[in-house]
Amino acid sequence: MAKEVLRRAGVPVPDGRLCRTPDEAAAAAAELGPIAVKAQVLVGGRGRAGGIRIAETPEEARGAAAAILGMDLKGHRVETVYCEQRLEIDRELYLAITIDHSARRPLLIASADGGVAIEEVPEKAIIRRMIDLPWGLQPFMARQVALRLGLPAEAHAAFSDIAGRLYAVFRERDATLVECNPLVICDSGRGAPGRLMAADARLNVDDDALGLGRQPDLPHTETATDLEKRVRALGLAFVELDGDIAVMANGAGITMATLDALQSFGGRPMNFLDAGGGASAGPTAEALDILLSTSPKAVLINIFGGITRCDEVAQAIIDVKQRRAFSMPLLVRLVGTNEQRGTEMLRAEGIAAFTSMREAARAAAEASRR
Amino acid sequence: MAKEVLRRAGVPVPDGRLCRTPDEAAAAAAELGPIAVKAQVLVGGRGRAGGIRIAETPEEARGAAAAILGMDLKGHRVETVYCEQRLEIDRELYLAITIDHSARRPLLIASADGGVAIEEVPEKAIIRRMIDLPWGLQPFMARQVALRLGLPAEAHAAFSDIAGRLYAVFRERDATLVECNPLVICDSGRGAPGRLMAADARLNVDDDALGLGRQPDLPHTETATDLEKRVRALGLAFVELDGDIAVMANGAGITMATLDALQSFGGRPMNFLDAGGGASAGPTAEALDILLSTSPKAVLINIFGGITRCDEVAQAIIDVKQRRAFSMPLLVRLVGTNEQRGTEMLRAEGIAAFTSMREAARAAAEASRR
Amino acid sequence: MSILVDERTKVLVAGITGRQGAFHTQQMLEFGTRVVCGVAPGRGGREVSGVPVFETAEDAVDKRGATAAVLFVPATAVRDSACEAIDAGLSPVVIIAEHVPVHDAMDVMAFAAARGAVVIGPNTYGICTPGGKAKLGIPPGRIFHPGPVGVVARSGTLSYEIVASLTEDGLGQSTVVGMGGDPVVGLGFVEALKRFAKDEETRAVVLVGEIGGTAEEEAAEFIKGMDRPVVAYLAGATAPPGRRMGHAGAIVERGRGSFQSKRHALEAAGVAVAEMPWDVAPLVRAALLRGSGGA
Amino acid sequence: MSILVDERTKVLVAGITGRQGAFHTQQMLEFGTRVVCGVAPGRGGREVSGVPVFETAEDAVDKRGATAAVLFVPATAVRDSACEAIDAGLSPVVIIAEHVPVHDAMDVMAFAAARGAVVIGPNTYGICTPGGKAKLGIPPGRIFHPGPVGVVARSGTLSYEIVASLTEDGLGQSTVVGMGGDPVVGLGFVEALKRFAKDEETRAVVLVGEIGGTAEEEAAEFIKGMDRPVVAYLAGATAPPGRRMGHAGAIVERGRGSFQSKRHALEAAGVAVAEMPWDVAPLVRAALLRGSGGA
Repeated sequence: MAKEVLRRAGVPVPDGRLCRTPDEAAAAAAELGPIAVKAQVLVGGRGRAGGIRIAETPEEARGAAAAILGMDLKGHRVETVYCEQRLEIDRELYLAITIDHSARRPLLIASADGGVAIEEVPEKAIIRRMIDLPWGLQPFMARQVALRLGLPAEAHAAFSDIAGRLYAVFRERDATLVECNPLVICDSGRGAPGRLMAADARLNVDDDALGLGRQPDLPHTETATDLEKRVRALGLAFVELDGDIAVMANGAGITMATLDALQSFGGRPMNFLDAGGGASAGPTAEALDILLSTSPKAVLINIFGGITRCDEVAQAIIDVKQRRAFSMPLLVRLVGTNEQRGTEMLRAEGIAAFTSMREAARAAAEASRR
Repeated sequence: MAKEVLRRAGVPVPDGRLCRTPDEAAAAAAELGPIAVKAQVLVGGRGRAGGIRIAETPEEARGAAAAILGMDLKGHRVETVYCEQRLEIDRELYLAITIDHSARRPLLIASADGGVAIEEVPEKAIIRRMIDLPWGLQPFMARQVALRLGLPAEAHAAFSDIAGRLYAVFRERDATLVECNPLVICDSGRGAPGRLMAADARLNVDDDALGLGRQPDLPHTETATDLEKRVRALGLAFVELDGDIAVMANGAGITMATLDALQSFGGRPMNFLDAGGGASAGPTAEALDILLSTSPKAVLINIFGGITRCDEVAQAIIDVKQRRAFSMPLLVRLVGTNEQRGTEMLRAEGIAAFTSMREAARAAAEASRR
Repeated sequence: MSILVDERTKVLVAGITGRQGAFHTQQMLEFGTRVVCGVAPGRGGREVSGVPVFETAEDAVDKRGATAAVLFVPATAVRDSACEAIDAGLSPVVIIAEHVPVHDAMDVMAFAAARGAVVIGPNTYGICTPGGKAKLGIPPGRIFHPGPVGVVARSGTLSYEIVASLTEDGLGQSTVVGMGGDPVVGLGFVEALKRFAKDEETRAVVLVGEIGGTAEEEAAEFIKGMDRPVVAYLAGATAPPGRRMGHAGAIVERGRGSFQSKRHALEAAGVAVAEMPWDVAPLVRAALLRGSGGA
Repeated sequence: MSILVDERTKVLVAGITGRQGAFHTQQMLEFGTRVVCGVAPGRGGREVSGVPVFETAEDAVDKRGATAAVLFVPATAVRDSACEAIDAGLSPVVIIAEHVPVHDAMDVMAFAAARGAVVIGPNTYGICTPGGKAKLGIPPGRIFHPGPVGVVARSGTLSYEIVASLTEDGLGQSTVVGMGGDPVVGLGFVEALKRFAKDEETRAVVLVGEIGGTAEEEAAEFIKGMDRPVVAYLAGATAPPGRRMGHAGAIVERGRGSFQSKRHALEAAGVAVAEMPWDVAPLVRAALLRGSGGA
C-alpha cells in the first residue's frame, strides 16, 4: 500500500505485477528478469511463513507461484502473488519523515545504514533535519542531507527529488511517518551512475485525519482484538490486559491512574477502558455491557464527573445490572454533579458506591481475591 | 484566456460556446438562453468597435453572429464568436489579488462597487487585505472580506471558496494580478440564495516567470510595435518615443537619465534602449544596427562600462559604421576599462567620443538641430 | 497573581452557538470569567447568555476588545478558527476539540510561533485561574479554590482528581492549566513552569504527567534551575509497553517515554514524585511547609 | 564605519564556479573583500581563485565561518540558493541575478523576514564599502573611494555614474548599496537610510531613485526625521506615462510613482533634488559644508 502511494507520488519503486496464476508469474519474470514472488495477504511476517520466494528465471517463478498460491498464511488463503523486480543493490540507505512532538514540527531522519530497523542504528549514524512549517522541505535541505549521507554528487539531485516527494506525501496524506527502508542505490554496475529507489516503504497515517474522512482512499490499519474492535466501535479507547478486574474510567490519564492504583493494592486489571472525559450515561452503559460479557472477577468504575450528572450515570449502571442480572462484585466511584443522589441510588441496588478513588480501588482489588 | 484559467481552477464563470457560424450561435442561444455574442479577436475595445452584441433569442443570436462573423476589427478578420450566457446580475463586486511591492507580499483588493475600473472606485470603498507568505489566503481572511463587503451570510462560504481559488491561481500561475471584475451575485430571483460568478476576469502573469518557461500554456501578451519586438528579441529593453535622436545606454536608470539629459539640452529622444548593465560588444552592435535603420537625426550612445572593455565596444561601433556607411552624427560617451584607447579608436574613425555624459548629451542635442 | 489568564482577561468564545459552546459559555460566565464576545460564522448578530455573537474574530475584537480565545469548534474547523484567533491578536488561544489532525495542530503551532501567541491544547480542558477570575474551557468550576499551588497537567479528569484533592486539603491553586493529551500541543510543561517560576503568588507547582513522549524529561531539565518546589504525579506506571493508552501520546515505544525514565529524571531534578494521586496533596503541603520554614 | 558590510565581513559566494561567479570572485578578492568560501552543488572540493568550494552553504559556513553571501546563481536557482544562505545564518544575502520571478522574490523576502536576515536585490550590482573593505557584487572597484557619503540607489549603472562623479569630486563613500531594479526587492531605501542614520562615518546620503513604485515617497517620510542631509537624483523626469522603462518598477501608471510626486515628497522632507546626475556632487559638497558649518 505504502509503495503504491509513493509510486503515484512519483517516487521510484521497483516494478512489479499482480499475478493470479503460475503462468502469469512466469510471464512477469520473463518481462522483469529476476523477481521476488510475494504472497498478497494483509498479515505480517509472511517472509518467515514461506510467503516470499526468489525466482531467477520464468520457470522458477512458475514454481514459486505454484507453491505460494493457495497456501494458508495465518488463516488467510493466498489468492494472488506480487511479482516484484529484484534490484542489484549497491547501497542501502534509510530515509523517513516523521513528527518531532516536542518541536511540534516535521523531522527528516536519514542514515547511511539502511535496511535495518532505525532503532538498531547507532545514534551517531543518524542524521536529523528539522523542517519548519509552513516552509516545508526545501531542496537545499535535501542536498545537505545527501552530503551528510556521503552520497556521490551525481546522486544529490535524485535524492533531493525523492525527499521532496516523500515530504509532499507526508503532508498531503496526513502521515505520521513516511519511511523508505531501504532506500537503495541500485544498478550502478550497468555503466549508469546508479539509480535511487524505494525498495521498501511504510506509511503511517494520522488516525484523527482518517477519522475525519480526509484520506478516503487509505485504509485504517490497526492491530486490535475482536473485543477491542467492538469497544472502539463505540468511540471509546480500549486495550485488553491479562488480569481479572474489568476497569472503566473517564479520561485516559485517570484510567491509567486507576490501573496503577488497582495494582498497588494487588489487583490485576484485565483492560484499559477510557469512557471519555464527558462520561455520559449512554456509552457508559454500553461499555459496561461489553465488560460484563468478559466474565471478570470484579468490575471497577471510576467516574470523576465534570459536567456529568451522577444520578444519570447511576441509573444507567442500575439498568445494566437489572438487565444482565450479573453476580460479580461491581464497585463504583462516582463524583460530580448530584453525586450524593447517585451514590444513594447505587447503594439502594446493592452496588458498592464510593466517593474516594483510593477506597474504590482497594475494595476492587480485595473483591477480586475473594 | 483569463476566464478559461479560472474555470479550470474551479471558479464559477458564465457558460459559453465558441461558434463559427450563425447557425451554431442560434443553437448556443437555444441552449443557454439570452447570450452575448462576442467577436473572438485579440484586440482591445471590441465592444466599442461593434464586436459584441446582445441576443435574447436564437433568431437574434443568428443575426448578431452573422453581423459579427467576417467583420474586420482593427485589421483582424473575425472568424469565430463566443456566445456567452447572460446572467441576471443582482450585484457587481470587485475582487483581485495582486502584489504590494513595498510590503513584498500578496494583497487582496475587494470592493462592493464592482463593474468599473478599480481606479475609479473611491478609496474608502476599497477593502485591502495583506496576505502573509508562505501562509497564503486562509479561509478566515476571506470571511473577513466577505463581511466587510456586506455580503449576506449565506454567500460567505461561496465567496471564501472563490477567493481561495483565485489565490491558488495567483500563486500557481506566477500572476502579478488576478482580477474578477465584476464578480457578480446572480440569479437571486429564482428562489435560490444567489450564485457568485466571475462575470469577467483578467490574469497578468509575471514576465520573468514566462521567460523562464514556468507557464508554458499561457501566452506572452504584450502590446509592442514591430520595431520594439525586433529589439526586444535581442533581449534588450526598448520603447519607441516620438523624437529624432536614437539613444542607447547600458542600464535602465542611466538610459532614463540620458533621455532626461538630452531633453534638458533641447534634444528629442526617439527611443529608450537599455543595452543592459553588461554592455558587451555583440548586442551593442546589433542594437546600433537596428537604431540606424530608423533614420534618426543623430545617435547617442552612453556607455558607463563596469567590467566592459571600451576598446571592444569601440571596435564594434566602428565595424557597424563601416558596414552601414551611415552619415548621421554618431556621438559616443564611453567610460570603463581601456577607455582612453576606446575613445582614441573612435576619434580616429571620425566618431565624436566623450568621457562626460553631460558633454555627449549636449552635443547630441545640438547635432539633432543642425 | 496567576499565569496567562486572570480577571482582566477578556474572552472570545469561538463556536459559541454550538451545544458545547453555549453550555460552557454559561458555565464560564457563572465562574466569573469576562466572556465578552462570541464568533460563529453565519450566526453573527445573535446573543448567547447575553454575549454578542460576531461573524469573524476580527470584527469581535474590534467591537469588544477581547484578549484571549477559547475554541468550541469541531476538529475540522480548528485550524482555521485557531489561526483566525491568533491573527486577531488573541493569546492564549485554548483549543478544546479532540481528534484534531496532527498536521493541522503543527500548522497552528507554527502560525502561533510566528505571531508570538500562546496556544493551549488541542484536546485540553483548558485553563483556570480560581477565585472567579477566569476559566477558559470545560473543567467543573466547583473543584477549584484560589491559593498558592500552580498545576500543569497532560490529562483532564486526572487533573480534576488531583485539583479536587488539593482543594479538599485546603491547598488552593494560582492557575491550573491542561496541556492537552495530543502528541502535538501548544503550551508544554516547560513553558508553563517558566511562567509559574515568575509568578509571585505561586509557591509550589504540581506537574501531572503520564507515560509517552519526552515532555516530563524536558520539564525535569528546566526544574533543575527552579527555586520553587515541584511535586509530580505520573500515570501509567503499570501500563504495558507498546500499547496505546487512550491519549495519542500515552504509549511507551522503543524504550522512550517510560515511567521509570520520567520518574528518575524528575527525582534527579529534586521533584517529589507521588506514588498515587492521593499522595500529591500531602507532598505539596510538606513542600510548602519546608519552603516557608526555609525562607 | 559603514553599513552592513566591512572588513570583518566574511563572504560566501554561491555559484562560484560559474563564469560570472568565478570572474567576480577574483574581482572581489582584488578589491580586498574577505571571500572565504564558495558553494556550487556538484562541484564541492574545487578551488576558485584559491577559495575553497563546498556542496552546501551549511558545510561552507561550518568549515569557513562565512557571515554574508553574494549569489551568482541563475534566476531559476535564486529561491533555493537564497533560502539556503538565509537558513545558514548569513546576512546580508546579495542577489545579483535579474529576471527572478516575482513570486520567488516574495518567498525569499518572507523567509528572510522570518529569520531576521537582510536581503539585497535581486537585480542589483550589490553593495560596496570602499577602502578595500568589502565588495559583494559586480560594480567596478575603481570608481569607489572611502569617505563620508552614503549612497543608496535603485539602478546600477546610474549609481556608478554618480559614485564616479562623487569620487572625481573628492567626495568618498562610506557604503554604496544597490537596492535592485525589480518591483520586489529586499533592503529598501528606508532600511538603508535607517542604517546610514546610525552610522558615525556617514555625514550625508545620496539617494538615487527613479519613476515607478512608491519607494521614494516612503523614503521621504523617513528622511523627515533624519539629522543628516540627503541629496537625491531621480531618473525618468521625461519618461512618458504607461510605458515600462526597462526596470520592472520603472513605469508610471494610474498616477502612482510619477516624477513630480517623488520630487515633491523629497523636497518637502528637506532633500536637495539634483536636476541632472552631474549636479549631485556639488549639492553633496554644499550640504557637507553647511553641515560642518552648523555643527
